[in-house]
Order: sequence, then structure tokens, then C-alpha cells
Amino acid sequence: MTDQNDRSVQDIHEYLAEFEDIPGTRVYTASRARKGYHLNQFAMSLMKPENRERWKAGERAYLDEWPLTEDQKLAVLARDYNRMLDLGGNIYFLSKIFSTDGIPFAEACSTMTDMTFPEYRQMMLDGGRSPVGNRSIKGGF
Amino acid sequence: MTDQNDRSVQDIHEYLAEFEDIPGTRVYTASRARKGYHLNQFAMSLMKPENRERWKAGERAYLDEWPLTEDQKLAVLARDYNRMLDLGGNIYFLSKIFSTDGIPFAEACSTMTDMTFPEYRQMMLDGGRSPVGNRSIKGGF
Amino acid sequence: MARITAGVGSSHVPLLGVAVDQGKSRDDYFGPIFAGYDWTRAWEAEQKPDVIVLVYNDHASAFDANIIPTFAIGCGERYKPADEGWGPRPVPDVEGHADLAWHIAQSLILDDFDMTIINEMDVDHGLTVPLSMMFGQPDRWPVKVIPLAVNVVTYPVPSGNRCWALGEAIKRAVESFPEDLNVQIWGTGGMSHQLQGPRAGLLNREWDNMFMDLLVGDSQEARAIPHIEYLRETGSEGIEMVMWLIMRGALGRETRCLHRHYHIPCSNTAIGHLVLEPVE
Amino acid sequence: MARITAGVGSSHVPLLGVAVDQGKSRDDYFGPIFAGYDWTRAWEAEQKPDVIVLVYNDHASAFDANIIPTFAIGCGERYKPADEGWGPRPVPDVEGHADLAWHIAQSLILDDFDMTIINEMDVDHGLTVPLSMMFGQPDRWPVKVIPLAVNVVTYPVPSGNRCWALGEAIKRAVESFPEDLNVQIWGTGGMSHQLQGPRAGLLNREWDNMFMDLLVGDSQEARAIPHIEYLRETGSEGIEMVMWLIMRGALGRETRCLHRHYHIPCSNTAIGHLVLEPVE
Ligand SMILES: [Fe+3]
Ligand SMILES: [Fe+3]
Repeated sequence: MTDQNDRSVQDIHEYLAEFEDIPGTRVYTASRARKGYHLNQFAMSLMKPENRERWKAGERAYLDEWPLTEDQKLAVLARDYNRMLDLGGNIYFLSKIFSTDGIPFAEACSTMTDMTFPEYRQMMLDGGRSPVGNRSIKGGF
Repeated sequence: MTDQNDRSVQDIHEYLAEFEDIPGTRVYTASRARKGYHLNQFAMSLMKPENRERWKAGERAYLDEWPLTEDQKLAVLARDYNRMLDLGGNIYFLSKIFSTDGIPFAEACSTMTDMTFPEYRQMMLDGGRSPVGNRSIKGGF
Repeated sequence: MARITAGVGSSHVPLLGVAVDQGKSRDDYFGPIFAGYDWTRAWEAEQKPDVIVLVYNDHASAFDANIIPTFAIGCGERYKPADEGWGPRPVPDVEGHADLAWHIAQSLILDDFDMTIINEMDVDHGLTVPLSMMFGQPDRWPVKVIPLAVNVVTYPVPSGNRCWALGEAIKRAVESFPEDLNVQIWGTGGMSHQLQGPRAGLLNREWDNMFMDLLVGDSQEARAIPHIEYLRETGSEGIEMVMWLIMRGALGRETRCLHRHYHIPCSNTAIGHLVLEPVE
Repeated sequence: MARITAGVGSSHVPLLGVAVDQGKSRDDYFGPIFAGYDWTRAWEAEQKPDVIVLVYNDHASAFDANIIPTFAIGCGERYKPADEGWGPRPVPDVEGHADLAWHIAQSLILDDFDMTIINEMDVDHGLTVPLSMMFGQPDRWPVKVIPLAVNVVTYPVPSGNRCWALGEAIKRAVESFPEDLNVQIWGTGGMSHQLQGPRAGLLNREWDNMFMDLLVGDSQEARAIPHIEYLRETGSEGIEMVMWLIMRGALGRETRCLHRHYHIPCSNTAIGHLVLEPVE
């Protein structure tokens, strides 16, 4: 009953390789999840009000309680979200950081692009970023 | 690939009904799991040494911290394992209680049968309880 | 006998929850979005479903990075709104329907779906925002909810075909529940959006609408869409649309469209909303 | 390329761990049980597997009543022995093989198995007792382990057919891992035993041996054994034998028996042990 359509099992290597062909995008694969495990767990800890208080009282000291790499810590302190993504962060975990900062999701997103927040907001009001030319690095379509 | 053999999905009601036909056995079904949820969670709490200490210092007081029914509490205090099973306990959870008491699994099992522990042990040495006559209440086989 | 009487698809953007909670849902920005749900709010008030199987994803709220269930079904009595970093939403607790939830969970496992059963968890905007969109701001939600959380964050997420097949199995399970219950299934998330990286802000009106087209009628095409297509065409978070396929699969061979709404943008996201009924 | 070179079936009775830890494994009671593992200990020392996919069940140790995953795969770097109520066993930590584990987890999800991924957990006697039986008391386990925990406690547990199919999918996954690794798969639990109620102490030598017979050669019969048959014939905890089917499924079309051992009793349980290799 679970196989009503033809399905050929795809090789996991091909499956994952395709993801690297998307411009400006880090798909949250296992290898990123492993690299970012403690970074994401740190971010997750900010869901508790008492942790948010301690974090706000001293970011570096709070970070030092977690087994993050120095690169990860610096990226967090700098709120460099692209760098955090490169170091294994996932945006849903990282959102606990900018939520704690009181920054809206769209503003946080804009910091990962080459736009200012007002420019980004205007792009969204105008219909968002077009998929044209943004689908494939190799294909350029 | 997941359906190499014929498989006809069995109705869950028939599936569960068959379990009631096994003599001297409570299969740990969803309805038992729901009834026994807090009983099992209480038992599970005894995996932590600090909880075992508090439990040994005052069983009733420790039990009263948990949302168990009075029946469940009395069954625990009396170490009436058959009754605990009836009230939704599962033996793997309940094992934390007799482990904390320092009682071996086989001795705990014997208390659920009509035998003393030495009798039960002897039965096991002699090859265990025979399945003959113990497979089906209705069928008597 | 319990029956699945309708399916609802809807985006579940957190900002929509903020708009409701702060009374902004009729302002210039949010007005056009919420207007598209007016039909549904009136229709739900008439339909009075007993239970909703609410397919959503947890956004790093109930599940941390330690444990990643592909399909988790909530079999508990009630669920609290999660604190996602700015305090829990001021919405009522969500009441479960443990009898039906356990029945579905058991049936699905017999039917070779490898479910994870959860008794206690908090539920985040993925679940509470669609409730707000469909029911407004009641003191108590007028319906019981069975949360069905799908991993759409860590890859591989379940295939579209597997999601559709899960929907089919949910339909069989619901129909074997003896009590007379009016059950709806909701698929939430999407539509196109990307919340990360230099490509953030991608939207794709054309693809989103093609996807909604595919859910109406008797086409089975959508179950074969590969993950890479969602990612390329609809942004990294557009993959949430696979959850709509669970809803579609649970409606059987053919569907009729009762209501449809599409709006760009809400924050980073394209809003899509669809109300379907099964054609017997 | 990684390859599954052998499958091992074994009971995982906690008392066997106690016997090892307290140096009683050659006394009158335990001697005949451990003697049946001597062949395997020597064979393992020769085989030097790199990784074991160790199929077992958690006995209310890592997972409480709140969360019940049907199939959970450990993708972490290491696991500590659980405190099951009398302190953790004095055995080494278990080292994971995160690369292969994640590879298998990802492949299985692509292959429509709805896995739960776990990074951190303690492992109980279900996993550590078979390690002790096969490797004795080293300072460090000579092999890396991928824990695969199966729900065999709360019903419905996965069907025998689903377990066998999972084994088949694990074989495909391992064979698509590029590194040269000697991988074994172990199925643990069973054989006949009942730990609860007035029927406690049930053992069934005949059925257990029939079951072991079915795992040798090219028969597919065992995948169709219904749960009720395990329960009636082998006691309520005999259902653990479905985990042996995952091992068997991962060995392919046909197996050859290298070693076999059966002993009654160990505490409440019949001990069964089987070493199989795939026939190509
Ligand atoms: Fe979402
Ligand atoms: Fe066991």
C-alpha cells in the first residue's frame, strides 16, 4: 500500500550532490547538522527565559559554556548569519538568537543578502526575489 | 522495495482483540500505556540515584508527588506487580522499582505467578513453563 | 464511523500569529491576507469539525537537534503553545483527541509507517497560526487537534510520495474508528519562501499555483515531485509543501476545490490557502 | 565499499551482564551459556569487524513513556551505559560511527523508512550485554557500534515483514558507503520469555529452534509470522525476536550458518545464539 507509484530509490550521494547546485543556499544536510550540533543546541537554549537573561547579561560568558568552535562563537557574537550557516547552523535554531535580540525574521533574512532591510522589504513587496537565474549554479537558469 | 511480500493490512481492532485471548498475560497496548502513563513515568524516575534516595527515605511521600490514582499508589506500595500491570504498568518500567529494592528479575516475576520463588526457579531449571495449554483461553491449546 | 470530510492547506508564517495577537489583522499590510481566510472562518463555523489532524512541522521548538523524528504523532490530552524566544503566544492550550490519535498511531504502525509517538510536547507557530487563521481568537479552540509533526528541516525529509502514502493510510485509519466524528485534515507550511543565505526572499507565484492546481481533481502527479524541485523553485523552506501532500493523500482519489487564496508577500513568504473536499 | 559480512543473533538478558561483571561466567549456572559463545569470541577476534549495526531495544532506559520511536538510529559519537536502577554497568563507553550511521539514516529515509535520528542517548543491557558476550571484558570495545533501537514494548511493534524490509534497506545503504568497512549486523533479544503476569516463565524450545531454522538458507517464511504467534508461543517478551529479522533481512537472499547455540534457562529466558554469513 505504501508503493502505489513506481519509485526507484535514489542514491544518497546523487541526492545530496544536487543540493550544492542551488545558488546562495545551504541545504541543512546531515553533514551540516553534525558540524552545527552544539551551535544549534546553544541557540535552542535561548527558548528558556532564564537562559535569555543570562545570555543578555554576558554573551561571551554564556557562549563559553558551550562546546562551540571559536569560529562559531565569533560568528554568533557578530550576528553573522551566513557564517553561522556555513558553520552548521540551521535558521530555525538560529532564529532563537534574533528573536532574543527582538529582530523580526525578515530583517534577519535581509542581513544574509546584499540588501539593506528597507531594500529587502521593498523587494518582497514587489513580489519577492525571482527564481529566474536563481535555480541552478551550473545550469544558470 | 518495502513490499516484497504480499501484505494485507490487518484491522487494528482484530489485531488488539487477539491479545486478550492469551492466558495470564497483559499485552502492553495503547490503552494500557495511556492508563499507566504516570505510573510508568514514576517508575522511570528511579533510574536517577538522587530519586532512589528520596524514594527510599519515604515511599508514600515520593509517590504523592506523582499524579497516580490511589489504586496505583497502593499497588506500588504493596509491590503487587499483577495489579500494577492491570493499572497500566509495563514490566520494563516497573523493573526500576524492584531493581531499587535489590530484587532480581526472576524473583519479581515469581511474585506474579502462583509459585514461590524457589518453586519458580526450579520450574525454570526444569525447562520453563510449557506453552501447552497456555496459548489461548478460548482455544484451550 | 469517523470520516475525513475536508482538507485544508495553509501557510503558517509566525508573523500572522503576531498580527492576530496584536490586533493588526485588518491593517493595510495584513488585511488582504486575512480577507482570504474570511470564507474559511465562516465555513468552519458551519462545519463544526470534531477533530483536526493537523500536519505541521516543529521549528526547533519541541524537538531540539538531539532527536529528529521523521513522523511524530501527538497522542496526548493537551499541548501548550511553545516559547519560541519571545514568550508563548497568548492563545488557548490545544486539546488533543487521545482516543483517535492512538487509534491512528496504532493503525499506521500496523500499516508499515514507522511512527514516533509523543505524549507531551509544546506546539509552535506551525500548529497555532493555522488555528488562529481558521478560528480567530476564541477563549477555547472549538475543535480537538491531533498534531502530526513532520521533519522538513534536516535532510532527507520524507519524499512527496511517502507523504501522500501516509495521507492514504491516515484515511484508512480514520475510517476504521467506530465513533461518529467529523474529521478534517490540514496540511500546513509553505508556500515558496527561503529564510536563509544570499538567496533569501525567493518567491515563485507560478510554481506555487501550479502546485495548488495539482491538488485539485484526480491527478497524482504531485507525489512524484522531487525535493530538488521544491528547493530550486520555491526556496529552501518551500519544502514544507510536502506536508500538503499528506493532506491531499488523505482525501482519496479525487478532490473538489471549495476555496482558494494566494497572496504575496507575508514577511518572507508567499501565502497559499486551499480548502478541498473529497469527491466520493 | 562497505559490506555486511555477517549477522549475529543473540539474546540480551541483563543477568548475563551481571555474570560477566561479577566474574561468574564460568560457574555451574552460567558456564554452559557462555561456553556457547566461545566459538564466536574467537571468530570475532579473527574477523575484526570495523562497525556493528546493533539492533536492540531500549528497555525504558533512554526513552521514557513520553516518546516512543518505532525505529531510532544512533548517529552520535559515543554512548554511555545506562543506569537501569542499580548503577551503570562497569563497561567501556560505546563508540559510534557517525559517518556510517548518518549515511545509513539518510539512505533509509530516502528509501521510505520513517527513521528517528538520535544523537545523544545512554544504551542499556539490550546493547551492552551482546557486546560482553561477543568481546568479553576489554578496556575498550574493539569495534564501533551503530545503535538501532526498535520499539518492541508498546503495541503495535513493527511487523516482521517491516523489520525484514528494514534489514534489506540497511544492506543497500551499507553497500553504497564508499569507505572499505567490514560491517556486521546483530539482531538481539529473545528468545522465548515472559516477564509478567501469571504466565511468567514460559519457554518454548521447539518454537525457538524452528525460528532459528527459518533464518538459515533462503526461506522468507519468517517475515510473515504475525505478532500473535510470537506472543502465544514464546511469551510476551518473545516478540523481541522480530529484531533478528532485521539482521536476517540485511544478509540478502540466502544465508549459511556458521555457529548455533541454544540453552535453557538463563533467569526467565531461553538463550539463543546464531552466527550467519550471506551466501552470494
Ligand atoms: Fe514553517
Ligand atoms: Fe530485551
